[in-house]
Amino acid sequence: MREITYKEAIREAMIEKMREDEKVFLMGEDIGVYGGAFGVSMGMLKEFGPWRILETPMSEAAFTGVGVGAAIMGMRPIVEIMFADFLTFSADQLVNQAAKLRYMTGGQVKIPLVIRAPQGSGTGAAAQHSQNVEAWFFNIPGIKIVVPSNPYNAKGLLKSAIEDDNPVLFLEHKLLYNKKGKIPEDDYRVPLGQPHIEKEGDDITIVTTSIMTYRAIEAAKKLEEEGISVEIIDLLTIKPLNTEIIEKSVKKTHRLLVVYEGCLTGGIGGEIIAKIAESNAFLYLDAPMFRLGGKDVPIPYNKNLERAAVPQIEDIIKKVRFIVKGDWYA
Amino acid sequence: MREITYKEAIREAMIEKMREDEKVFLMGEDIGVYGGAFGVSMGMLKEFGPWRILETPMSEAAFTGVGVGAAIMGMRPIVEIMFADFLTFSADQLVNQAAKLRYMTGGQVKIPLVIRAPQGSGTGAAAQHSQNVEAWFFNIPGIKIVVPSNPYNAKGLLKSAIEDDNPVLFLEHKLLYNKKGKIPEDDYRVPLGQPHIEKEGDDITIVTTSIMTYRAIEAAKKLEEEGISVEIIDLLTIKPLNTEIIEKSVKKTHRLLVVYEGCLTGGIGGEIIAKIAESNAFLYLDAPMFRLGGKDVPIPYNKNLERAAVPQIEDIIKKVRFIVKGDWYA
Amino acid sequence: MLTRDEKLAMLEKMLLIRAFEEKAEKLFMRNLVHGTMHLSVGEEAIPVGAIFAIKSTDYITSTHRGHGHMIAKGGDLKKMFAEFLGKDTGYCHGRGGSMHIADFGLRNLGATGIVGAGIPIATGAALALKMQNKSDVVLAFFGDGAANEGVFFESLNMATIWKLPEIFLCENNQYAMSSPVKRFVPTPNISDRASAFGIPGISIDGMDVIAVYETVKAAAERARSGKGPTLIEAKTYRFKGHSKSDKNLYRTKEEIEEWKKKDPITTFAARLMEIGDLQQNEFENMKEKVNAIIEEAVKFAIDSPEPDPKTVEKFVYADEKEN
Amino acid sequence: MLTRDEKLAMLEKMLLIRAFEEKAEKLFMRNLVHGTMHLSVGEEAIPVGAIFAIKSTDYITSTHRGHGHMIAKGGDLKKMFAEFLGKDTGYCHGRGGSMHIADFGLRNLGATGIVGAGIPIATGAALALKMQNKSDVVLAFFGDGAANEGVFFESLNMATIWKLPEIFLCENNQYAMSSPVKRFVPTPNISDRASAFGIPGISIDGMDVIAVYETVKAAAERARSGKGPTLIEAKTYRFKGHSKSDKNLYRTKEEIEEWKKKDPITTFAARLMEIGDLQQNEFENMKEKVNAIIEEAVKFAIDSPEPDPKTVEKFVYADEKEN
Ligand SMILES: Cc1ncc(C[n+]2csc(CCOP(=O)(O)OP(=O)(O)O)c2C)c(N)n1
Ligand SMILES: Cc1ncc(C[n+]2csc(CCOP(=O)(O)OP(=O)(O)O)c2C)c(N)n1
Ligand SMILES: [Mg+2]
Ligand SMILES: [Mg+2]
Repeated sequence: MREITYKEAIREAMIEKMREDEKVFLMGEDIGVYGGAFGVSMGMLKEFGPWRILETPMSEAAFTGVGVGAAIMGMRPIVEIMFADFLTFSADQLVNQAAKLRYMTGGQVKIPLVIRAPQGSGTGAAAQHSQNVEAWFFNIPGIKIVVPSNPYNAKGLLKSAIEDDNPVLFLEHKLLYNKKGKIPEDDYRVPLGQPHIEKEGDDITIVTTSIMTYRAIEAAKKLEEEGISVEIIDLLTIKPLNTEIIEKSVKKTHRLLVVYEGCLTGGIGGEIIAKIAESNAFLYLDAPMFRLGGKDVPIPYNKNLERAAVPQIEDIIKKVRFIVKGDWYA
Repeated sequence: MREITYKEAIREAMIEKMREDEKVFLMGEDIGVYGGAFGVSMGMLKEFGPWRILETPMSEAAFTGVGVGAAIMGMRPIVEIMFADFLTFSADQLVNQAAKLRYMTGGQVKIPLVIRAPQGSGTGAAAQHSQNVEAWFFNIPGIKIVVPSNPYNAKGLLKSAIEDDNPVLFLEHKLLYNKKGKIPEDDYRVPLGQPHIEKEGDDITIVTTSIMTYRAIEAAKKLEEEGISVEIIDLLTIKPLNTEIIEKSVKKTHRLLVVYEGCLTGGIGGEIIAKIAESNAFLYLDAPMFRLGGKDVPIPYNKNLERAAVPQIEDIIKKVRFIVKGDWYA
Repeated sequence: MLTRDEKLAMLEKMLLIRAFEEKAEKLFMRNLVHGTMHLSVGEEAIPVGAIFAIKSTDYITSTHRGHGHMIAKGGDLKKMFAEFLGKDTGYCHGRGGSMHIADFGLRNLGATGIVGAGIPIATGAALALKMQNKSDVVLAFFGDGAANEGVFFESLNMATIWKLPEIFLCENNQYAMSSPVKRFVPTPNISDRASAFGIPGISIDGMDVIAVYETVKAAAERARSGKGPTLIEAKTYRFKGHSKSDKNLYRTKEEIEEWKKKDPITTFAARLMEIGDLQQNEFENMKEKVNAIIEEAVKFAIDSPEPDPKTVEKFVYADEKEN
Repeated sequence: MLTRDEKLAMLEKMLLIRAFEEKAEKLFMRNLVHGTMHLSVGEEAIPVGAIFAIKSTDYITSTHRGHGHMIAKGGDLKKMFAEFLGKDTGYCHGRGGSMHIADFGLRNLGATGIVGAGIPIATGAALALKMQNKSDVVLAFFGDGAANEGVFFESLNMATIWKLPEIFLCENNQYAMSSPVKRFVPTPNISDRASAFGIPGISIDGMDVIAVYETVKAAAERARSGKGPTLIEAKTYRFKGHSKSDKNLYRTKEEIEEWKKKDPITTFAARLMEIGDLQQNEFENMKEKVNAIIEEAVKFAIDSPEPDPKTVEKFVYADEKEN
């Protein structure tokens, strides 16, 4: 197994799919010589030329729609939005067009479109360049939402997303781009819609996404020293949401914590907790279910404020201790 | 007390505020002679003239921003978006500008902006003109979200929204526009952030918003005949979400159902259930908590399909019976 | 030059659209329609002239006021009426209704209810054609109101810089809902907007089907030969209200009457009669034929079954399990 | 005509901006900055010429590359550096950083990191001024990249139809990040886009502070007298990379060197010396003075306290309880 970075894994997935399938192309701002704001597509222009690494003017609203139109015609566009925060401009094409065209036309059309966008805080880029947008389009049927957490699943999920016949919002995390991880030489896929048990444990189930998976793993190490055994389930796909694995896990651990970077209110945690509350796993609970989400604030610029705005390793540790301890409403 | 329609109540709130405060104005598409797509502002042009009933070109993205700019300058704009579905175009100004400008500038500015938009299905307008968007911006700190359910609270809440120094998304329901209700002669307010106990009861708490409040009231009548006593809490304000009243109610009824029109997944129900799961009301539950939301589909055109896509009175009745009955996982 | 047969075919298509719209309105009045509709009565010369000017293998994108586009492209009237009535036999199995009629087989990529949103989709389709080295072109219909949406400008810019095979055809019917184009477009012509991108912008009489035909023909040639897009503004008028709920408070009867004198069908028929291409009785026969087609299609639609409410979840995802 | 004092003041402001940017870069290199920054070195003539041409009671909106705008508007350098270093004494109490510096008291309505998004906000401010019968104008800065965003066109249209007191000032520094303006703007000038709306569109040498001054002055008069907006394109060049992570792979050293010959500060200083308005030693003194100001401001910033992480929730809502 090789070690490559998350960024390289994403690039590899794109390169391999583009070699294999002429219909796949990448479009977005500054993805050519510049390699994109985070260097994800660095070098690809050379191999694929300016029509398959198609640089766009700053016109996110329309070029997302261009992706939709190309997808309707049988292409498999990958649209890069430089920062996930700018998906506000893509919103209409994503929400009202890509997500609905198939349904509205009675199944006449497929929209094999991938929208890739880096999200998340930690780079000091402040409120408009740091949001975790996982939950923004969670309420929109017709799209899929994928959040890879390491190089292995990033590559495997992106290939699955490109091969998927539905619009897929593929949310990368800026802080993960340079993280390394093992990856097979051979071609492989990580299927959409399948959460991953990152680590088994007995006392509590922590559901995570993206960067929070790393932080939960670190927290779990510490907690195990204290005798608290943690099971970590990395969602990978947020939509469609598959909670079977979580239910099974909760039946074993009897406790649930959902950790996510996005703002607490209206974030993904509510949905997961509600699903468990509605399932028979509910009967197995030994403790109330809890969430640890980002604070309900725009992401601030100052480093310490920024850290305080989203869950850190020590916050996870504290929250788990609190849940396991038992006097929740003291 | 007079009886007026929901639509008239909204108009009255605007007219009275505009008479009282020169800074208040309405802007949007076709709000003049046409009176807006639903006739809400019918007649207002005559009294206030074309600069205070400011008709805009079809440029939602920018004219929402124009509202933000005017609000920064101390005006109190009411921006009408003809259908809530088109908030996709307003998204950037709402999410990245209006919601964040105060925070990003360290509290230097206030954004007293109201965005009014009709939402909801039932008119046969299909997928792009029928969405319940309550949950779309639920994850965005810095804004408030208000969903009036009858003429009384529509008028009182809209006045509070106009007087609020924050961006308020005010979501009206198309099917409610012609519903009548009693309203005081005197000036009054309904405060933001305060859910309303629509009806007291003992066996189950139903949390509702907007049109679902009506349906829950009808369902409750039927259920009482069967001996099931229902408490209905109408949220009115979705953000900031105040769950105190719900917690108190659940401690009394021991059961919770959240009913909402928006798509189930990622809808407002998850957040409410999670809040209760995290609170000590959790310890009082005699049943798992459940949600009844819209199906995870774009709204279809055909009348029967459309009905099937969102909760109806009989669905609420069935769900309550199911919860009260007790063998949830049979 | 158009042959006599072609001209008659154009006239017949216009009649067909007119008859469809009038029938649609009647069905609506009879309360058979749950929803809204946007009729294109008065504007028939544009879809007919434009679609006759392109090949059947070329693509179009349509709008909320799209019945005429679909019919001109060869749409199946049965499926159209069935969709309008929300039937399972309709183009969209009752999911879409009047505003979302599409036929990908006929290369009508569909209508969107979000004004302006179809424009970038058309640009994307044109991009795909260029990438695939195809020689087809995309004809994008949109209204005067849509020409104020940001995506219109963004798309026109992209189509220009990439020299895409696309025709931007603005149906300027003088109003966006109740908003007169003069209030919101500060220049004399919407086609003036082409100058921002240095491409041809042409304004024509949209009541003249031949003018539309010729202008679109030239634009299609330009597009097909790799020279890029053209912005065409066809000036026309909507004889009916904007949609079901329109009280026509924003315009005068006189204005409507003035425009009705330019009715694209009667003026074209008169022209054809003048040059001897059409006799009055032929014209009457044509109308009767058209009416018969309409009646048959409506009957099919009325007799068709409704979709089963249990199938409401079908067609959300492409990989759903068959149910 | 500008007096000698005014011209010297303009030169000094340009020097101040240059010194601020160079210091900012140094602080960045010293790892004192958590975040990114966009430097305006080479572009100083535009904010200085433009802001000298309007009144102090007029308004501006700024961009991600906004230090120069703020300084030209009279910004407090201490608060600017403090904000840049994320300190509690900064303009935004460390919440905003380089990209979000604003001073509503000075009538800089702020910078947005979302390219183009400041343009409609400026238009809204201009609308408010019109509604309030004020005689102030709004000067909206934006880049060549922003001129491809839909909201630019939508805003220009609205400002035109409402005849708003607004100046659209495009700082065309030849690139949007790595994208050469030539690739994405198909006409010779961005100011050509004004023709879509029938308003004046003017392209000028953005390296010439006097040209900027005069053009904006005329546009401000036009705006103030109720005639509506003007689109000005000031052609300039960014001497530094786009942001911290720029490797300059998209342009040649020769191109950069060629533009550096047009440095707005050295060329203006040379002109002033030529006409006898400036002596070399005065120029040196001016630089020293500027450096002293900068050093003092940086010291203030470095010595300032960080915001307390416990206050992270402060400033989200206007009606929050004081904490
Ligand atoms: C983005 C958006 N804004 C507003 C509407 C509501 N609406 C539907 S059609 C219409 C007018 C469109 O005018 P135009 O583009 O001229 O087309 P026309 O109806 O005249 O054919 C409006 C305002 C919409 N559907 N989409
Ligand atoms: C809507 C949006 N898209 C993309 C970006 C990323 N980005 C930041 S600055 C920039 C280039 C802006 O170019 P221009 O408007 O010419 O301003 P300049 O940086 O040259 O001053 C880009 C692409 C952004 N901040 N906002
Ligand atoms: Mg129109
Ligand atoms: Mg630039």
